[in-house]
Amino acid sequence: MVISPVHYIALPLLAAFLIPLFAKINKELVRIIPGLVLAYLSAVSIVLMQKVVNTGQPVIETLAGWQAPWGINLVFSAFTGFLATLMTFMALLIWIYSYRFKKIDSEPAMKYYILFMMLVTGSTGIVLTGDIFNMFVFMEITAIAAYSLTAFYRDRDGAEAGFKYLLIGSFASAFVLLAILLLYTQVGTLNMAQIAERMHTVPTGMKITILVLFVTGLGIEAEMFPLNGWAPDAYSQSPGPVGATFAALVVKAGVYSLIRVIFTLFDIHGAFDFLVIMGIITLVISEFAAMKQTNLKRMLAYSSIGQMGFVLIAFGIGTKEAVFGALFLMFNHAVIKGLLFMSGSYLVYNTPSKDIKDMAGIGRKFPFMTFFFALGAFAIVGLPPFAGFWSKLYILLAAADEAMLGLVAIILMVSIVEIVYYFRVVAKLYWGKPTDNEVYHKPTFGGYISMTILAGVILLVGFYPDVITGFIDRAADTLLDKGEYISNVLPKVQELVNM
Amino acid sequence: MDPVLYNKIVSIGIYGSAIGLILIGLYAVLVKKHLTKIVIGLSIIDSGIHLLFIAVGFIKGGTAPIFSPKGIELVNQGTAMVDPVPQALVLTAIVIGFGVTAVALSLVIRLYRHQHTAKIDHIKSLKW
Amino acid sequence: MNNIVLIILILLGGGILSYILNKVTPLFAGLTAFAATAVAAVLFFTGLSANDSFEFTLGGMQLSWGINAYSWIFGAMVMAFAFLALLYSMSYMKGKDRLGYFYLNYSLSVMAMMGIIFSRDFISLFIFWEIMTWSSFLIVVYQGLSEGRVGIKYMIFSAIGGYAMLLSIVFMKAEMGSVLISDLIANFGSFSSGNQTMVGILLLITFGVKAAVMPLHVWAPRAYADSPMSYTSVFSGLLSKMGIFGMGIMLVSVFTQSKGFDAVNMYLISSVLAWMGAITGVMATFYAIIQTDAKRLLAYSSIGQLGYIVMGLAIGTKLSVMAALFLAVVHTIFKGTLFLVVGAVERQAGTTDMTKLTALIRRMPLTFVAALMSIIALAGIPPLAGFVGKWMLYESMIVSDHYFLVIMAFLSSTAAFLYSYRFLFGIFLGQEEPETKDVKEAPALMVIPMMLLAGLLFFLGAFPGYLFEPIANGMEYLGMGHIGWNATVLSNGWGDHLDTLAVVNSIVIIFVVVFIFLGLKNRKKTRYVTTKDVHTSGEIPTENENLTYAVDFYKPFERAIDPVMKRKMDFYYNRLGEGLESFFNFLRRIYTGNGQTYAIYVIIFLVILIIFSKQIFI
Amino acid sequence: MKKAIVILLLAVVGWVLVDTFFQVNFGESRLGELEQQKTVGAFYLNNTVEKLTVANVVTAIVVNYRGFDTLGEVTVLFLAAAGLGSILYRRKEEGEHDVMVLNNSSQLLQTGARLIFPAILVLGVYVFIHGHLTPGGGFQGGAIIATGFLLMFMAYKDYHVSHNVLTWVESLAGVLFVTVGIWGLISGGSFLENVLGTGVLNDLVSGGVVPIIYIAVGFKVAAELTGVLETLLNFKTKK
Repeated sequence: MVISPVHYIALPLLAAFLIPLFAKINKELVRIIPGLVLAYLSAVSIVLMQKVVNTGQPVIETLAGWQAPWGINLVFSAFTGFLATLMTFMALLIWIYSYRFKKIDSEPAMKYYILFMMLVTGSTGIVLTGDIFNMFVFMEITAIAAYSLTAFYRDRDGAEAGFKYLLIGSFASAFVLLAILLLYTQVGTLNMAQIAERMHTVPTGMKITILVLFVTGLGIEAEMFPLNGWAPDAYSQSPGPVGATFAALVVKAGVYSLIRVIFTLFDIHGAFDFLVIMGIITLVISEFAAMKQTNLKRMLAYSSIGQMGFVLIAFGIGTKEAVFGALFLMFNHAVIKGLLFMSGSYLVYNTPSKDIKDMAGIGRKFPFMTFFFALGAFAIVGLPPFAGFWSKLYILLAAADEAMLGLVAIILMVSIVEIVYYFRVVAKLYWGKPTDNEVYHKPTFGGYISMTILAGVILLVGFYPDVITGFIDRAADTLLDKGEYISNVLPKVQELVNM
Repeated sequence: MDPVLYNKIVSIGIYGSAIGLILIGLYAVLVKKHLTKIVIGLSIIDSGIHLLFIAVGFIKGGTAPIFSPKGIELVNQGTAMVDPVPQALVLTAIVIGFGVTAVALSLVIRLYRHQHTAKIDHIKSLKW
Repeated sequence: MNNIVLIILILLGGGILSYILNKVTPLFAGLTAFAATAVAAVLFFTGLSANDSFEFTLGGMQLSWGINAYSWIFGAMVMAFAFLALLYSMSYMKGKDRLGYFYLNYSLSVMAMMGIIFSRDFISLFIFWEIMTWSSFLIVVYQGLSEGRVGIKYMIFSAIGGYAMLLSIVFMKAEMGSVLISDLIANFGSFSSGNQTMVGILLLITFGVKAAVMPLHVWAPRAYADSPMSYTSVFSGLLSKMGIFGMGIMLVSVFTQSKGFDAVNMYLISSVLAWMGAITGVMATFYAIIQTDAKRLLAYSSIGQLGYIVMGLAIGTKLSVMAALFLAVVHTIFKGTLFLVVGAVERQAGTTDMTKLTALIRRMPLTFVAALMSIIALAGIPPLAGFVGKWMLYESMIVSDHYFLVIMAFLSSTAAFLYSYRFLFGIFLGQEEPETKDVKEAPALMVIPMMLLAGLLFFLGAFPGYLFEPIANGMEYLGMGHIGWNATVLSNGWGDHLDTLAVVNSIVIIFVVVFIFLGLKNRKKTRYVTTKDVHTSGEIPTENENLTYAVDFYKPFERAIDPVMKRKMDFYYNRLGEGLESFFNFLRRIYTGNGQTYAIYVIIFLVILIIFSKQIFI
Repeated sequence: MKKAIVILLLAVVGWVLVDTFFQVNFGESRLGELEQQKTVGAFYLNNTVEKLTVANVVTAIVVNYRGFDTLGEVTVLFLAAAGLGSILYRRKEEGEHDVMVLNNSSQLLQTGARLIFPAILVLGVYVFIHGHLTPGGGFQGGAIIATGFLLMFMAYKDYHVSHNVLTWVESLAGVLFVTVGIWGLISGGSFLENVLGTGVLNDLVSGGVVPIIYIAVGFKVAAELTGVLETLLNFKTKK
């Protein structure tokens, strides 16, 4: 069997269908199988990435034997491949982290692993697919898994967060569906490359209406203000590993879809400025809102939203350097926020009130968790020499190149706010007066492993960014080269006629 | 009847009712306080969109896209077949809508069991 | 391997290793950090030449490190002082918890300072600058005082400073495609007038924050006082000098040397900065006088002294820059020593409150000698090094017609006598209290660095020329001409000469004579009494009454300056902070918690986009 | 107040939707010519019979051309069932057992349900077996079967479907779907490729793997919908 991008979807699905059966053989298999699948997919990622880098051509997988516009295809290019690889590796680490999750109760554990794996598959599918309706289907897979996982804990707040998420998420799917419908009436195809090719034939008014629907729908997934009311609740109420998955995978997929629509499908330049403006608003408001949070995970959630705003700004600037910075930031954010959520949730588990106030001095009991959290905090606010610094620097340089010094100033001012609330927590964790709390959820061995790996990545990229910049550079090129995307995906004109 | 006018009336009727369903659903979601009604509203929005799909795929005088002996006969007589793609898409969309509704209802049930209320105004312990 | 890289790597590795080894035994943590600093210092003093440089590409940026005559002064200062302070720390920090954490951050901040000094481009300068900031932040919160609020304040100001630099860096990169400091110097003149001002002010804000210049100083007093004293000596002695280091480059090389810099702008910026330095000097000195805590007193005093130095740099004549750099080095030595002294007192006597401490001279004589020497240097009394610096500073101001600044400087240095006296008297002199009876002299590891530094002060007072030489070389590198110097003779603009050696000799002789005379005279008569051994109008004070001499030490003076001090800068910053926070709190109410409201937001967003779609997207 | 604002907002949304959709003429053919096909729909209409030998073009699209979507959609159902299970899951406490929320129904309904239940099942199976020939297919058939179970749930308060059976059915059906896909990948070169002989148009056994997949889908949908109903209608109580 040839290694191809379809493994990303087919194998997890097969595993998901098989897990209930394996559960009847051995309860432990339920935990092991997702890990095996994700480990295999990580290997697949490496092989495919190598292939893409070596040949310089994307790996394009047609499904059901039908060429691009007729059938659905998966595109593993330098850009989508980069994101898919990132997601797979993050998912593998999160699986390691949550291996002992719900170890007492096997029934919810099975559901958890199925839902988690589907969350991963859905996000990866969004990135890999080359078909707009297929993207919608994967969005819904992600969404339903996400709703269920948000409400996973049996307290009522989980259900509340899940319901809000579902309410807003349904809006997202409704708008996206409408947009796809209108798009189909105009261009008569669902393949994204062909849509991009035919987009110039669509009347401007119609084009804009479709774009508005897309932006609203996908903006919800990308946590754009004011569409992100669900996000803080969902992040803060979901189980720790799921919060990490949201930050590392789900949001990335949301941003990806928005970017794909604006960069590849449409040729409207106003959309870029619009992204910058919405990015600024999102960044400013969410960072301000994060300032006064008393719940650690909620604070992290707002910070995540803010970072996504930052990513949108960078994409909106639209130059090669800015896109490069944005992708770098997406990578960093996945790694760093993953680490923050992983270590943060142990801190939260051990604080019955979930209040930052009551976490004072917890560093004495959990030196490693606190260290990881502090490292993540330092990295996410962009202090050198950690990973976050480089992405921030590149984005700022790109903005300055476009003579957007005001934008740079705003970003830096917001960064100060960010520093304040993160450092407040870090200082409190380390040196606050300890309040004694008896509850102990000792971090698992797997937790240590995955957090150590993430911390290592943060330091490595911080000290030597060149390990990753080559891939990101290629990815940025691929995203910006629309013509190449179209010609890669669609067979030559002759073949089209012959079909 | 004048075919142009007829066409117009039909399209107003079909598009209008589908869009009307969407608006009714949106109204229910945005105004109604009861969680179940909100879920129903979401369902109605979905139904409206599904109707729009079918309406867009329709070709005047077209027959179902099935090459049964009858269908082949009709095609040979020059009858058009309607666009099959929206129908296929809507099948997927319906199932997805069903899945979302099921999850929504289960969330409502759980909220009700914990909170003993199903009013959305009372469910806001997560805020700011 | 290149020695520059080696120094950085040794310091970094030493820090990390000591963090790890602390898990084995705390002793190793200190030893490792010490060994690393020692090796780095040896490498620095023996293995570096002006031609050493190291260039590499990181993340697509051309980075370049090197050393020159100007940065050598600061490098030498950092390495020598960090080494001695670390020696002191090993004893001072003994028994405290999380030593690995302390030594890691200590080594990191030393490494960062060396990195700043080595940097030839702004990107590496920024990287090391921020490492310095957060590593020092982590030490400020180390003792867990005031819920980390001091640390946060420090971090906010540092972040403002750091981001000001980042803003100017991205601007530079966009404008001239390079971030090398030498390119900025070469191209600065070609910027438009507005851009020149912007870059200049932004970078001066960055350096001003670290140098604690007046409106940006509010973090400093508490941050200095809250850190462990062995680090505060580095904090006040070295970290603040990094601000001076940067200001030197900006004010001397960039502003003065680049042809085409708008003269009006330059004059404006420089004189504003000089005045800010002067005001800093006066105000901080006043604040220092009214402190009752020795740490706070020294912290304010530090700020005041840095004010002088900034003033000297801003005036920008040959002599004033020289004076400023000289004072910078000397300040590192004496203020570092004083913080070490306070640390020793704190460790031995358990407090630094001057109203509780008395008469430690008999308990800690060696510490007292170190304190005395540094105080003399601080007050600018001959024969110690501080005198030479002040002399040159006054002279330079008079020569360059800054008479008002002279008055300010004179006011503050006179006022500095007040706190110097209070410090010395409050802690070491006066009548003995029973509480301080059991205090012992500090351990040898703490005394040796202090004595070495005090000796250095004396040496520099006698032979200022040994310091003039590197400073003059440095200034030549910056672009100022060569200035005449001699090992023991100061010459001024009027052609007068001051032979420092003669001054030193005569004062030492007088001192020794008086000391012998007094010793002989009072040999038998001295009777030591405690503060409670008094009768006030026939009343015998009770045990718990605080009769220490230092209580209400400068009551009349406090009353006199009260109106000036009433509104602290701090107050306005706090109000601003509170205002912002309540605004943020108001803003986050957008997230009402009601799912339906969020849904309405979505529809509103959609409607706005629809209505303005033409304006937004076309 | 709120209502007025909402109505105003919805008026704008409605106006835009109407305005937009009236540009899409109702009933107009957008398929294009045979040579110059404008939509993929036209391609499907022109090629399905020849290349796949599936009479129902919609089924061909759902199961073959866009079979990947269908796999996703089956997954959505599977997820909804799993999600429901996790959201409503509560460990059975001492002395608790599952109870239907419905009340006991009348004799008439009970008898009628028992009578009609087998017929519903047969209809459902018929619908999904003939998915490639007639309107209908796996989803429709599955839904019909689930309706039959719903009827039984409503009629009999203590009617239970074994969870074990449901799990086996839905898992095996899902596995079958993916396995067919992977079979295509191995022997044909692309996932879900039609690797079987296509047979004669309008025969029951025609269209290669299409009916196999649709039957799997039918079983899966039936099992999952029944499972969802079962979960939603049950709750645990001490009585």
